[in-house]
Amino acid sequence: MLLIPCPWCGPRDETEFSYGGEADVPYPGDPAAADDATWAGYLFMRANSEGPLHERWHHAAGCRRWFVARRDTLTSEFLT
Amino acid sequence: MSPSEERSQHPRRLWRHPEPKASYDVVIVGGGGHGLATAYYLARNHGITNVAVVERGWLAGGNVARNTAVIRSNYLWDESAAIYEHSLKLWETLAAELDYDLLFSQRGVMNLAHSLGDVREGQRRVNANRLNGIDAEWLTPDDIARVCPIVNLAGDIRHPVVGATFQPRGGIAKHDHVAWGYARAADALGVDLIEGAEVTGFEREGDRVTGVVTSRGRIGAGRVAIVVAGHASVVAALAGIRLPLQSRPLQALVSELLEPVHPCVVLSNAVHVYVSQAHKGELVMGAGVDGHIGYGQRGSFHVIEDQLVAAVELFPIFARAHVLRTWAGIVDVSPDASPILGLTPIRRLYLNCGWGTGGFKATPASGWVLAHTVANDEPHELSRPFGLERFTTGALIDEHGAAAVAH
Amino acid sequence: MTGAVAARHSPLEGVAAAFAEVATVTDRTVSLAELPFLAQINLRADPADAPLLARLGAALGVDLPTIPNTAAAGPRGDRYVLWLGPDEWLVIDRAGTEASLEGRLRTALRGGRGSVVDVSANRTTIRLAGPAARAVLEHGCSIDLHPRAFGPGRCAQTLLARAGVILISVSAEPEYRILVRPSFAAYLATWLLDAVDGAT
Amino acid sequence: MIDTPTPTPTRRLPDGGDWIDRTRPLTFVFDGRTLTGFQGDTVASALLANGIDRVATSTYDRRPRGVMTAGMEEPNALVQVDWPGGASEPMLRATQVELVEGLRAASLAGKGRLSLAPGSNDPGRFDRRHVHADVLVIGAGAAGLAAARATAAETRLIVIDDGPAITAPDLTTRLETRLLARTTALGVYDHGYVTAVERRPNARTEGRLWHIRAGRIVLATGATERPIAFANGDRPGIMLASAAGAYLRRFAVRPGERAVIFANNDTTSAVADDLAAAGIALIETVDWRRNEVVVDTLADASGRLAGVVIAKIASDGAVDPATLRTVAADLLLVSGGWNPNVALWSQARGSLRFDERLAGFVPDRPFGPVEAVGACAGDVAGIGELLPLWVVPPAPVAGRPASDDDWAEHYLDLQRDATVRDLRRALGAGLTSIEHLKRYTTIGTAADQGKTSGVLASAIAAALLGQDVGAVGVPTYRPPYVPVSFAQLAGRDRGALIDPVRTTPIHPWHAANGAVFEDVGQWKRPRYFPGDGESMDAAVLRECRAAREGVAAMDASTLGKIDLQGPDAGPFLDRLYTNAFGRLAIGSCRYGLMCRADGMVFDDGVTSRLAEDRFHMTTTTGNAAAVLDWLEEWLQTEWPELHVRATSVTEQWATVAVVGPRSRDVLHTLAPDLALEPEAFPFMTWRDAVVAGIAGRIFRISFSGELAYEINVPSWSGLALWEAVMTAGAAYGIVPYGTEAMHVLRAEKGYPIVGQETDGTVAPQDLGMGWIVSKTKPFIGSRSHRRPDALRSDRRQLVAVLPSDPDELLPEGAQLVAADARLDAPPVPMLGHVTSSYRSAALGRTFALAMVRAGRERIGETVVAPLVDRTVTATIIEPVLYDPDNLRRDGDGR
Repeated sequence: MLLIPCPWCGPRDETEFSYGGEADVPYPGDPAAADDATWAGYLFMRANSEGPLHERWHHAAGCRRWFVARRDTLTSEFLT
Repeated sequence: MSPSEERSQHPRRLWRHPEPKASYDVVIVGGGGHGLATAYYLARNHGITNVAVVERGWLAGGNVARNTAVIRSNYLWDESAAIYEHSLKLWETLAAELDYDLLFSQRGVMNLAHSLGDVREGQRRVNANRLNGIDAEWLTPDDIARVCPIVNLAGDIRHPVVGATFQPRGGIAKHDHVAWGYARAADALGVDLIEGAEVTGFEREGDRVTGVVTSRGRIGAGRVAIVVAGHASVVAALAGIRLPLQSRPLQALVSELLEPVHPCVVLSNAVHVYVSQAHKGELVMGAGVDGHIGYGQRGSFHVIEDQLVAAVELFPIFARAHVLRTWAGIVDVSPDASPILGLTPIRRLYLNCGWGTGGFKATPASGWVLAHTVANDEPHELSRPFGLERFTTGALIDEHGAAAVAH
Repeated sequence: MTGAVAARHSPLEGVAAAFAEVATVTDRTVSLAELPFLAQINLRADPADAPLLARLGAALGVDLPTIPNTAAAGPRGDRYVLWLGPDEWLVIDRAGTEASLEGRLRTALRGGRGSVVDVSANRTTIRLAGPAARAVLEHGCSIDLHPRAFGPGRCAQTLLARAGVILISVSAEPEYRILVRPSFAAYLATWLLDAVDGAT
Repeated sequence: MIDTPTPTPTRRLPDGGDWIDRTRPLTFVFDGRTLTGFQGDTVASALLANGIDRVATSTYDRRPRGVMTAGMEEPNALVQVDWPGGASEPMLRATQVELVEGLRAASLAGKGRLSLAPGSNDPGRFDRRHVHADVLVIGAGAAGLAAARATAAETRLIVIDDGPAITAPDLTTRLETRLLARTTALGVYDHGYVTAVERRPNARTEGRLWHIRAGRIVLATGATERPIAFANGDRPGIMLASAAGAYLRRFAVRPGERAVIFANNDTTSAVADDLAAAGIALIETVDWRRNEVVVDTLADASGRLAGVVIAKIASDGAVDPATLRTVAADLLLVSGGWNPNVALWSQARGSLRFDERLAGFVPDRPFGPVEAVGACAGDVAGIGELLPLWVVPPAPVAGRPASDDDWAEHYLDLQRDATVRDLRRALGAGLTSIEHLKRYTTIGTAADQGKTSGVLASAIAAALLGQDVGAVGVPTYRPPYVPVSFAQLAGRDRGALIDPVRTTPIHPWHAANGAVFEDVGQWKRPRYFPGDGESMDAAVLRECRAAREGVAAMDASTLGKIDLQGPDAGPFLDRLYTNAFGRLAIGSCRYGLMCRADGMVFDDGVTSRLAEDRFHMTTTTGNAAAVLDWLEEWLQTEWPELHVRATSVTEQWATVAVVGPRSRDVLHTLAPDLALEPEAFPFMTWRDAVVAGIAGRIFRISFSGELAYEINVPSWSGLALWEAVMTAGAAYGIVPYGTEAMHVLRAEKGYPIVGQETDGTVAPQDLGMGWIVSKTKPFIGSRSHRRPDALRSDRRQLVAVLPSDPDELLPEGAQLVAADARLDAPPVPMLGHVTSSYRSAALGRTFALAMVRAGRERIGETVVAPLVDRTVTATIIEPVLYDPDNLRRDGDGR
């Protein structure tokens, strides 16, 4: 049971959160201009690193804020 | 079965521990079930025996050592049904072929329906399976009581069981025996199984792969296949390939040994549990994948608690069974819950990953089609629909509906 | 409207008797009661707009709390303003005051960024109090409820058993308020009565 | 009913016994024999006290086995316990089960039994509790209590211990300290998370699972004595030396009369004192450090230990035959050294190292807030100079070459009957990894998880491989540390508490009026309202007829509702929905379709403009929360510049749909001042109104094609509104209807249901809803509609299907194939499947909706649905079967 540091509510149990995968994947400014490969990249390609990873979390059962945290996916330690 | 039959029975000889040669015709990265099966079929089906399987840890120590060994082929879409049914057909003769008791038991796999939506999807799957030549039946609660009397069929429970799909030819096998059977057979055909060799890079000439760099030195290779469930993204990244995968923990658990009580395999998508009773007598259970990326081969405890909530609800008789051991594998989950198979942007480099939670049952077919792909430098007909390019064209093979708990 | 008010039904009117018995059977270590029909206004406002927050605070007679998971009590005991998020608050007050509250807040919001929504019927409120009240919650709530972490004036949106709730610590007795959606109220009541049974 | 005890020769000492209360004798049954013990006894101590040494039969070799330990590491004494409460529990460690009056226990052969009367549920009450601590100390021995006492008084301290009591009066008085006896830590997880199970926390509760979040975790879990492998070392009467001491001191039980000690360290000297004090003859101490070993043992007719074969080891490492001798003994106490209990340390990702002095694995590098103290850290009191000894070779048999079979009775894992022979075979087969050896031999996989055999097996394997024990290592330790029952982990989440049932404010009326409910997510929704003895088909036809010809009402309160406020609400909706909302007039409503970024249908609903900067959005019942999260995700993470705020009002409003040509009359009765003529209150508009004295809002929208009003009032008035509608409607024969009729009515109009016609692979165009997909503005998912696969002409498309036989009801989920398909030659190409299928009152026949490959090109084609028991022929037609020109939405023009 991960203890996830919500920047607003402080550490809460994993069960209060939903996961958003890799952070900082921007929505293409002009999707229409993207070719199929670029668009597929936006839809499906996300970092899946073993080790430190910038991730999006949503404090779904708490303050309902999305936030970004850095976590080691091997040890599940949250990094600052 | 008698005590001596239940006792672990393995042959007196398994495999050699050769030093890696300078180069091989084919190097298979990953000594798991799929990698070992690929090596075996390369030798058996294509006569390619100058093959090395390089494994960073101990042979068959990844997901094949950690899974719950459920076998079935009742998938919804034609493409999935075709490859999983090919696998099931191979399973049916595999023990004899490998001369190894795989404890393969076709005791039937039941997938419970708890709502009108479940019934609709279940019927859809049964009808599709039958038209694809796959044995599939729809069970009423009375039928369920006959097949598996311990299922809670009370009408007043929170998620009453209103029916089930059933594949009689589905069942279980003993995971280690399967991997070791392939390893032993591949070894006997001349394949070098190299443990403790972690691949740290790929060597290329132009757009063509020429070898792998490992913790036990460089190994030249005419062709290379990446078959590393749980680490596909990590290893593919060494070759500069991005994959649409999320590597997540999938947890499982076993009970102590119990007198026979549970005759088949039961899955429930709605209340998230699947359970069978292995040959020795332990209950083997699993549930859904954890909610986040995790490479630590451990999951979160609440997932275990929730699956036992479901287990006790569906099987009240399990209440006093005990959890002996919990563990987790790492499953590579793809966007459409279907595997990614075939060629890569790098010539002579081949890919087999993204089986998610369905990998074990697919082991024979997976090895079969990958061996074909490596030998012929083109996808096998069964794997063609599962190419990486589908994520660009949008031609996904979405098994989520039928595979919420895809075991 | 009196007719309509008379025809209101609170989500937990059916378990009122069971709640009432709790104090007796637990020898007053726990008491449970529904506080129905409280006025509740969901307020969203741009936290960077200090004048706006000031206007809203003035309209309420209490500053909007900016410390996460704290509740500010109004001049009279029965108004609370709860921090729900960096730009979100919940105003709670006596039953029947929602219309005037909504009006005042909408006026105060004018020209600012945010929203004012009457959610009085969107949740009902359970009062849980007594020496064993914290133990009852600990049977199904994973946040730290120790007075050091969750003393009077603290609030939290979290999970209690399998229901999402807003939890408020209102006194050191301890006394809590549990705000829950009407559709989950019956489930939560059943769970609470069961937890009381195990905790005492 | 328990018989009077059969008198048995007792091995109970006349006095002493720290754990037992001699004033409280208890009666229990073992294998049918009624026996007595004392309060505080374990089943194991009581059996030993009653002279019962054989407590189990081994799983595979069927060998007699006795009590080997006094704790949770017990490999042999596993019993089936029938609790007085009625539950039968398998495979409990007799060394840990505390005796209670009326307990029945039975010996097992390595396998438990599950039994429960059909239709009944386990009677035990198990629960859980979440607590937070600054410091958690696991183990209340000397080291644990010292660590506890070292904390400040205000520290939030939890001390747990497996034993029956924690004696620390000084800690008991600390306000912030909680002492939990009879509590075993199961696992140490990430971020200071520990689970521990407490036995009998109170009279009502059989077990409690503590979920502890600790800032600091001190492992004071001690060490476990380990055996030495020698031939026939598994007989009843052979136990760990420390266990004998424990039975003597805790329970005043003599485990035997004539004892031999076999040791390689000094910890047995205390046991020797205990034996002397109890008057047990210590025949001999066989000390490896004097080159003395136990080679083999002899048994009496019952299989119990009768003699011990002793010898010396020759320089070549083999047993020196010349030194072989046998002594008579009924008790052999073995100490091969001590293994620190590092399982929890290892679970917490702490690393281990092999300590040569201790010849055991000890904590090395910690991970997270975990530290080890005392014996767990390798500080085993009184161990002295230990000389490692793992296995004693078999005595040579004259005239026969050595073979693996000589090691067939060197038992390592007693529960798995795994021997040194198995280990040698595994190595002979070519295995080298300890994980492989474990799997090949099954050592360490039984209920005791190798607590006594694991390190022993590693050391022997290392010797056979010619490697260091440290290099070979031990198999991964996994939770739980001791077995825990399914029921304990399920806790109170049983029956009604397993998953919330959500009900609407109108639910009491539905239940009182005989509704048959359908589970829709967590909601209970009325599916239909049968009259006396009325079938579902009849009820649904009646409900549909009322909606089409008279008036009917449905509880639509479960629909998701979201209040959107802000100047950018319009533009935001334009990006969310496939169609445009920005210029929707205030007072109007519009149906909208949402896609995920992949272009597949996500949700649909009607959204109304309440003001220039305010909208009221509705979602499907199942997606209410998902859509709100979806909105927040885009607003927070992608478009923070948009000034829009979304607030869920799903349960603020109860919604009653009044449907049918007479609905206007019913509403007129309830809101006499409201102008209801189509001109005054047109289709797809809304009005604020007082209905039946309740201030609310009326939406003139229709999911049936009929004249309809959806009345929203605050949910606490929902029941009152419903009752008023039913009363006012009585004059017009109003009928309540459920989800089934609602589905039929919308299907007759060809309206899809998200999640029924769609399955995550269906785009709006596939539903024939291209008309609602803007070509001019971008929206979430629009780009995906231009991917090659989205442009295929043979995508599955929504059509209607009419069975040739108008009484034939196609099952939903039926697959459709070409009329000329060869069904006997699989795989049979499938064209698509039936998504919805109903009997229609309006059409006077059955009909279905289906998703069919290139379906719209197949209008008019005949297809067949091969079913398990029959094959149905049907025709593909346009999906709108009823009132295609929408002439009825204003009523029947009366």
